[in-house]
Amino acid sequence: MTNAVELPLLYPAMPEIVLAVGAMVLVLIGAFRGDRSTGAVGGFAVMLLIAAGVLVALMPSETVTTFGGSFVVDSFARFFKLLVLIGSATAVLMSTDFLSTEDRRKFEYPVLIVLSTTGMLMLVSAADLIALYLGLELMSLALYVVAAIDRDRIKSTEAGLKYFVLGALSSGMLLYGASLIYGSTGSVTFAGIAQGAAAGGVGLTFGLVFLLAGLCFKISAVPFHMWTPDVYEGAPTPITAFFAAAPKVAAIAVFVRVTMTAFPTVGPQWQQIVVFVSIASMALGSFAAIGQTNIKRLMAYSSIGHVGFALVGLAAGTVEGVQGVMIYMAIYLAMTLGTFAVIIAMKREEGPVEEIADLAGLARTKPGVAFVLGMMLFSLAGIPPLAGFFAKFYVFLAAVNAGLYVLAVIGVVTSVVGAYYYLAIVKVMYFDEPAPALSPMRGELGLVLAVTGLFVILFFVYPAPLVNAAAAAAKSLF
Amino acid sequence: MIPALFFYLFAGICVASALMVIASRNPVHSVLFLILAFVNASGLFVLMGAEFLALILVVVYVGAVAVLFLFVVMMLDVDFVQLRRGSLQYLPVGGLVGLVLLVELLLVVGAWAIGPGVQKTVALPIPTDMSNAEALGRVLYTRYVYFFQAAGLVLLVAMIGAIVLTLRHKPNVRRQVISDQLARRKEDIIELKTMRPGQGVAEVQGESR
Amino acid sequence: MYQAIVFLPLLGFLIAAAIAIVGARAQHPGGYPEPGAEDHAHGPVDESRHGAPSPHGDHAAVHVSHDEHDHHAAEPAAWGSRPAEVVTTTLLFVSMALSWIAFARVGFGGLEVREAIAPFIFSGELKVDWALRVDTLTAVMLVVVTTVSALVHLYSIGYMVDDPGRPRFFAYLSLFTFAMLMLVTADNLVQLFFGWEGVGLASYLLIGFWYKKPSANAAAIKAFVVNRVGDFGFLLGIFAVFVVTAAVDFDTIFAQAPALAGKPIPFLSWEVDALTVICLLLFMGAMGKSAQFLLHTWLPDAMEGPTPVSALIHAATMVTAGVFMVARLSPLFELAPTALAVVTFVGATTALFAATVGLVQNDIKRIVAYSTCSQLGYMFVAMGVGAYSVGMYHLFTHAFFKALLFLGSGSVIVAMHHEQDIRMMGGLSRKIPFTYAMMLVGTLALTGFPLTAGYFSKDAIIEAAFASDHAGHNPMAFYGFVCTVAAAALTSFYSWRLVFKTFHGQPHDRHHYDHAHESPLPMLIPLGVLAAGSILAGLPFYDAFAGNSVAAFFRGSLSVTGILEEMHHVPAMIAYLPTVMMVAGFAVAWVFYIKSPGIPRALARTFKPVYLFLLNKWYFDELYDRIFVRPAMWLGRALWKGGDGRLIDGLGPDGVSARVLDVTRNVVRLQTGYLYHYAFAMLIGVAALATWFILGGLR
Amino acid sequence: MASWPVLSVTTFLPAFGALLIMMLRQEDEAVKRNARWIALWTTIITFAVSMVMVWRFDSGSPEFQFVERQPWLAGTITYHMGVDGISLPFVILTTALMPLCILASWKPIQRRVKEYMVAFLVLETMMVGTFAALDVVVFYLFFEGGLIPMFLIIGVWGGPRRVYASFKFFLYTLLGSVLMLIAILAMYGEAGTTDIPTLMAHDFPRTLQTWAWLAFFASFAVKMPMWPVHTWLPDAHVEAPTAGSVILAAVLLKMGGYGFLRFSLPMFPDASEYFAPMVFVLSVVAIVYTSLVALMQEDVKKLIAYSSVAHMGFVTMGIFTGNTQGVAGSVFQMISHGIVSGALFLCVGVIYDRMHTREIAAYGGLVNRMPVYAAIFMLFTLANVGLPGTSGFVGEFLTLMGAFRVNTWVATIACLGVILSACYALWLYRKVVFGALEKPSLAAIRDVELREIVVFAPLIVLTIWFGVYPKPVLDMSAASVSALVQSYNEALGTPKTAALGRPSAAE
Amino acid sequence: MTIGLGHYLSVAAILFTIGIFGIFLNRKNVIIILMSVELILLAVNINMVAFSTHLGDLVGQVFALIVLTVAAAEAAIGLAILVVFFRNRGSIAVEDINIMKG
Repeated sequence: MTNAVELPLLYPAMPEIVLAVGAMVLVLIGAFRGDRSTGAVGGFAVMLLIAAGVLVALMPSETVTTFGGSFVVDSFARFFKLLVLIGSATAVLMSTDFLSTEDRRKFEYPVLIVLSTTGMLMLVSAADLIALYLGLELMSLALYVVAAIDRDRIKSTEAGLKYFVLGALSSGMLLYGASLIYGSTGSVTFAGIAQGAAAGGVGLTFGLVFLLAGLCFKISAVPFHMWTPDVYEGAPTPITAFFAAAPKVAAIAVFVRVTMTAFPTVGPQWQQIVVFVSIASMALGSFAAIGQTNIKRLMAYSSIGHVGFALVGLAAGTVEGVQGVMIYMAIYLAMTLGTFAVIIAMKREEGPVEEIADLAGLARTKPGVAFVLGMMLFSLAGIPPLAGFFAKFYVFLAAVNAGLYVLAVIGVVTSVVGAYYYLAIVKVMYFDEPAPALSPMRGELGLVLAVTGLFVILFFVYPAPLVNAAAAAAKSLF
Repeated sequence: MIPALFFYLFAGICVASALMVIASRNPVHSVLFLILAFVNASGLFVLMGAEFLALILVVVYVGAVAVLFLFVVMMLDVDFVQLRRGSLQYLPVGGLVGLVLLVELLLVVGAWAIGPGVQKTVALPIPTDMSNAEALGRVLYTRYVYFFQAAGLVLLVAMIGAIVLTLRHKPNVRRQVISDQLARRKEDIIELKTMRPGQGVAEVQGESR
Repeated sequence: MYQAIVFLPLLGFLIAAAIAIVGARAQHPGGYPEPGAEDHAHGPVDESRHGAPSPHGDHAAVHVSHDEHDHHAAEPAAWGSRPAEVVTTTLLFVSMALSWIAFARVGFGGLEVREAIAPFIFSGELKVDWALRVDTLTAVMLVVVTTVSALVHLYSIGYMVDDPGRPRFFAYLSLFTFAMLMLVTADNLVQLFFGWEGVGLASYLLIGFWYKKPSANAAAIKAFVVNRVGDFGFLLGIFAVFVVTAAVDFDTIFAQAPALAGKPIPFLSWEVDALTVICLLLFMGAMGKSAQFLLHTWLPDAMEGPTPVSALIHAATMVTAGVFMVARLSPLFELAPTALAVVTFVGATTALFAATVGLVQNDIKRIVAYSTCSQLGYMFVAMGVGAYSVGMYHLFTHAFFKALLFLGSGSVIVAMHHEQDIRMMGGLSRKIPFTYAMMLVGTLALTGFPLTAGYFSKDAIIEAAFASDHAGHNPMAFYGFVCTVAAAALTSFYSWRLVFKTFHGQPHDRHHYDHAHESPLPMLIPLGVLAAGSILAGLPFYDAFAGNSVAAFFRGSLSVTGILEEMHHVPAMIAYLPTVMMVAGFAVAWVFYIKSPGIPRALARTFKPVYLFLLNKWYFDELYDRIFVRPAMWLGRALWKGGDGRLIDGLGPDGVSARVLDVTRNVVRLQTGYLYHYAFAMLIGVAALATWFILGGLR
Repeated sequence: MASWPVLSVTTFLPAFGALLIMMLRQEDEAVKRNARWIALWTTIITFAVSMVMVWRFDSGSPEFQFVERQPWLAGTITYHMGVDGISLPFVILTTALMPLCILASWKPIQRRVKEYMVAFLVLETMMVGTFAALDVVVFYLFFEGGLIPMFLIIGVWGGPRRVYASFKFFLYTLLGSVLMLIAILAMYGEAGTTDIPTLMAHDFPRTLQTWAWLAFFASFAVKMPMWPVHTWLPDAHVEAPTAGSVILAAVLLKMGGYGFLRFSLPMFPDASEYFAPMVFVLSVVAIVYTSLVALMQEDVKKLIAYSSVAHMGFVTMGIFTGNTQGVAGSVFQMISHGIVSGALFLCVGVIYDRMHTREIAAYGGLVNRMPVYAAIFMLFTLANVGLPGTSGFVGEFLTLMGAFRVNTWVATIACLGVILSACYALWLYRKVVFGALEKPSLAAIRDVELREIVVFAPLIVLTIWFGVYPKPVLDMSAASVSALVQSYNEALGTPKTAALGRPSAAE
Repeated sequence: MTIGLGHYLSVAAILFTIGIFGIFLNRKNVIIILMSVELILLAVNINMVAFSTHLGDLVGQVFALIVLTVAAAEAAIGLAILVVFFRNRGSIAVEDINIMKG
């Protein structure tokens, strides 16, 4: 053991560092300028996130590890980091209106989002269990807080409490699993685990079960999903949009990375788990959503179902499967953000509304918005030629090629059930008599809706960039 | 024999007090039992040779976290009598599932042996020539600086979170504004007057006008 | 020339149809109803203006009498009526003239023609052309069709004079003629089928010409549907032919036919003789079109159409298409003795059955219709015993006298102001002597009075049947002989009954009787011409159809068998038998309806069940209603409500969606909102997975 | 070949028109007017462009023509378009019917005209694309994409039970299609390509054939629709607006039959042969069953819808005979049914627009006020019955003939449909058109106007033209059909060597 | 009788299970749930340290240290959320946290 300390390579972690330092600066700004600075802090946060995104995009394309192998930057990580940053930046952008009301003017909100995003980036880059845990906690703790940030509304606080309690339980499970894995492989790094896991053993399998249970909670896969509807409903809408987008993408990323790089040798075990939660998620997402009247709750179930679909690709356990998951998450991100842009904009003079029935006749009061939202919903249902179809196409392609026919068939059948509730919203918008008109949509929401709408509708014209990027990224994991 | 004795002592008290944490009706008692469990766990740590962690456990957990719990329990001023109406109708099925899990866990971990191949993957052997605290300290700020910094960020989030949730600026409360205090110059607030003997205060005021 | 024969009626149809549509259009402009801008001139009142002349007095309430026409002198429907009549009739007469020329050239000149017009259906081995094939058989049909049709056109000018839908009527008539000509000139089975269905369509349209009458509509549909039942067999027959010969044109089929004799093909679940099954299937088509026993029910109902239609379609031409088809395919039938036996049996049964029903009917047109049915049975008997040319002979003569009878009946009906019940008539010979005379001629020919046309052809059939039995060709020949002889007597009886009740005795409806008057000239001319034909069509053609020059006359167009020779050697007693029967029938009729009119009533009372059985046409309609119509309706409703509604939708989409909602309700109920349940779910998840791996032994 | 991508132009021109309409920003009436005119011109130009294909098409060759190929999705999935003698007639049918549909909607649709026209134009793109696609994924894209506009058309402009009908339509067809998607993926995995011509030449192992056949069947059978998965059709037809019904009956149903011809038969010959008896049974059941059901209908559109199911029974029966007559007959029957059933729905639309009811009992005696209409309706009724001389006959005749060559039971029972179709069609005609005009509500009904006549005229001409001279259609498809039949029979003739290629298709 | 790895792991397993029991059998008080979470984390730490010792690998202890830190942060956040919830609802009974369900 030498006393000479080598400075670890910092540039791969530049985005994280920028975000972390930026967040601290923003805290200081906020602390000194008070809540009047919320708008400015929000703007800076968006810029910060964009800057991080630029940094991610500028990074060389080879795989780099640093911090003693705990932190890895490869195409896979960059792909997901970009998605996460897009999700977070958009979420902050879409919160502008929410933050502008007097009693919600909290500069901490953008700061927490930035810190949470930092956690997500760390999560995406995590190459050992400790980094994973830290990233996860950094992300989650901030999320617990923002879920409850509307602290005078009981729903918001209840959402925060439920999220926190169950999240803590899931962290415990994850940690317990991590400890068992550590014990049976003698390592916490993914590479070491992969090496040590070759021997297998029941302890490792138990560890895997607990670890994946913890991760399943973060991606809200059944049966670890129970928090999702309540939290989505209770949290303020822009925050729900954030929940549905960035953290989920990051958690899926780490899920894929853990299974693919740490446990390639025990594939059958985790595949069984993934198949199980995938089927359960797809089924529950589809069935439970039908009964919903609150659109945020519905989106919660919808997101559960989508995670199930994404896991179909993972269950295949192949490069194609990972590619499918990546494409799925990218498209899911766009669809979710677009849909939430409309949900956030659902307001009348008396305040925000969130019942599906409030959208009645939107096609006549706001034909443009209704059209894009309708396309969004069809895309979520997976109807071609919209983007959502390609998402499903790739995961099912991987599953079928891996011989998982039963999974694929169950998947597509539940997608038909799921189509029902998306159609039900389209029906409300297009077939029903108009409800009182909603307030005009704010500019930034319109922008988000337009961009994501164009992406979803026109994706089929030139899908190659995303598909190729995902393919390259997926290869970097193997 | 002695370590075994101590092990059973610490382990026994630890498990028993953990049970009491969830079983006792008074949350204050629960907190106290929690502290007891932590202290005994710290004993177990010592038995395993992790002295630094044992200390940290006592200092951080007992000293900070448990006390925080106690504060909150007191602060919330919960009506304990009202809270006692816990029903245990789910106990049979819930207990059964829990027990199944416990049995499975014990089956798995009870006979745990370190695999022969596993030792080779060890990344950071425990040094024998220095104390536990020193060994940790050597790696924590060098090799694992990333974790250290990340943990710091987690604490930052916790701080911001706790503040943003609980801090309330009550209106109509006079607060100390330190910056205002610091920014005060003596010229603004202190007026030096030369008082001639025999002159009244009123005249001085008039003059100054 | 042949194309002209066939397509001139089509031209007539197109012109008349255009006139009809343009006229109707002028009267009923199109567009959406403009609220407030109601066109009062065309309000609900005016619909009575184009009410059809009501043949039934009791429908007068619905069909306002034609007197109202006067209010609207320039009634649009009348616009173009005259041109339409003139054009179609002229074209038909041209066509008729050409047909006679063709008859002479082909029949006696021996110039057979096959003209390809255009390709029709080409698919793989299947090659179907539009082509005209004119041989003697066709030529015979050509003259029959065009002649009767031309005369009926002419007759209709007079008969339909009051009807506002005349352009439409003449269009239909011409359409029918065209289709019939396509049928008889067909060179292949598919074109034959085209004509076959075409005449069915025209028949449907013409029966339902007075579309306001529900009975006419029902009869039209019935005619079409029953014909379709026959076509069902016809189609299958065509397919079977194609399967065994890979062709549908007559030349190829006939060339291959001898080689096919005795060969089996799989049909349904059995191996059966190819030609037998083919012929039987095709004969099913003939049965439908020619209203043979079991598929005859539509013909009497078809009398709902205007009388000229009955004459043209349901007596002279269309209904004989079945006979024509068998003759056309005689090379095939000749090789399928079983099929021939069936043909004989069906023909004979029809002949007798229809005659029995004809005995007691009271509607003048229905009597003639049953008589037609019966005569068609004769023709099939002739076909069945192999005397194809004889059958054609009867077809030829029958066309004249039966058309005559129908047109005569039409004249009577007009005279009686659209009263058709013979019980309401009587003594009309004094009022409409010309019609009476013509009807007498027709009746004589029908009953086979010596030297009339019917005498020769009918006798020839009976002789052929006897000869066939004698020669032992056909197991059904004797049955055929007996039935035809018996039917001859019955024919004579009901024919004279008709004449006596209509023209003799006392008038029963004084009002109508007083107003009865002779029909206008356009109606009488055809009567005269046909009467002449009824007498002259017999002897001059005997040699060609049933005598020694059959083979020379028909050449290859139909099979000429030894039966023709044998029938010339039947005992004289047999040859006179029909005449005896005819006289007997006449005598009984005279006794019943002239001498002592009380007897029929007494007989009807005595043998009430038999009387009712006959009066109700052996209860065939009721029977079919019970075993086909009602079950079909019941089944349709059951399948709709029960099958589609309850079973398929119930188990399928509706059921599934209901189950989905059930599942949803339960799943949603799981989401209780309680933290401990959520945590418990997570625990169950972990425990389940852990247990799975423990139990699964870590595969 | 074509120097410009005529097929892509045909496909995407309507979408471009839709884009134009979407961009309309004027006051209400002007938007309506312009939307109609743009839609009409777009469809007419599209039709003209598609006629260029007819003109240049080499009907002697069974090859795909006007082929276009562009890289698209990463990997081997390409944007591959082309038509052969089987698909070209459907493309033409689609492009030819669209202007008529737009015209037919001219006055009846007064509500949300802009969206309506957009939906129709998008639908046209999807339909043409479906028939022109030469890559399975592209095919699927178009095939499914058509659901969205149709769903909206039924749901927004439909009748009182439109919600039920549109959902049933959408979910039912979607369920069938997603199974097909799985099969497509499996084929992709097996053959490594989604290129249709390549897949047609590929020799799939037996098990995969069986499962894939069933999956494709699930999709196409629903789309056709075959008994017993037909129940969405009557509902959808009844509720859809007139033009929607027309397109549904005339084109969308044909996608199923086209799919059988394009995929099931050439790609899974063994499975097709194996399942042919089942298809026959379902077909004849469909023919008899739905004809009987049609007899009892009280709703005009429902009756025609059921008759569509029966007629599609002839199509499926013909396809799986695997001989020239059957297959050619099916193609012809589909084209003919497209014209005839479309026209029949237009006929219903004419009276529906005037009276706003589809109940048979509400009509009667229309001929008294609407003679021209009566004549038109009569013609199409007869074509529906399959009268020789109308286009309806040729297809029925050929399919039955094909069936008879394979199985006489099937042909015989199917032939009963000939009788039953006469029953229900004529019964309907009688109830609606014939009889005395007794209903006071009908007293002021007016005959078809010029616009409607313009809509009907081409259909009338085609019905009769194809009835007496079906050669154009038969010739166009002849080469492709015979190539298809030949390869099908060759595939069956040669014993499978690679029968045990892959383990069970199930997991 | 030597105390081996299995003993420590068993203790940890029991503590872990008790912690989980505390979460889903507890109807009374959310604070108890938070304490149960602490118990779970304690169990994890015992595991970590035990493995670390028996593997002769310090990483386990580093991990445990990190877990301790984060657990403290978690407790802080949890209590903060609990406090704001209590301010709204006036109760911290577990059964009262059920505004949202379905």
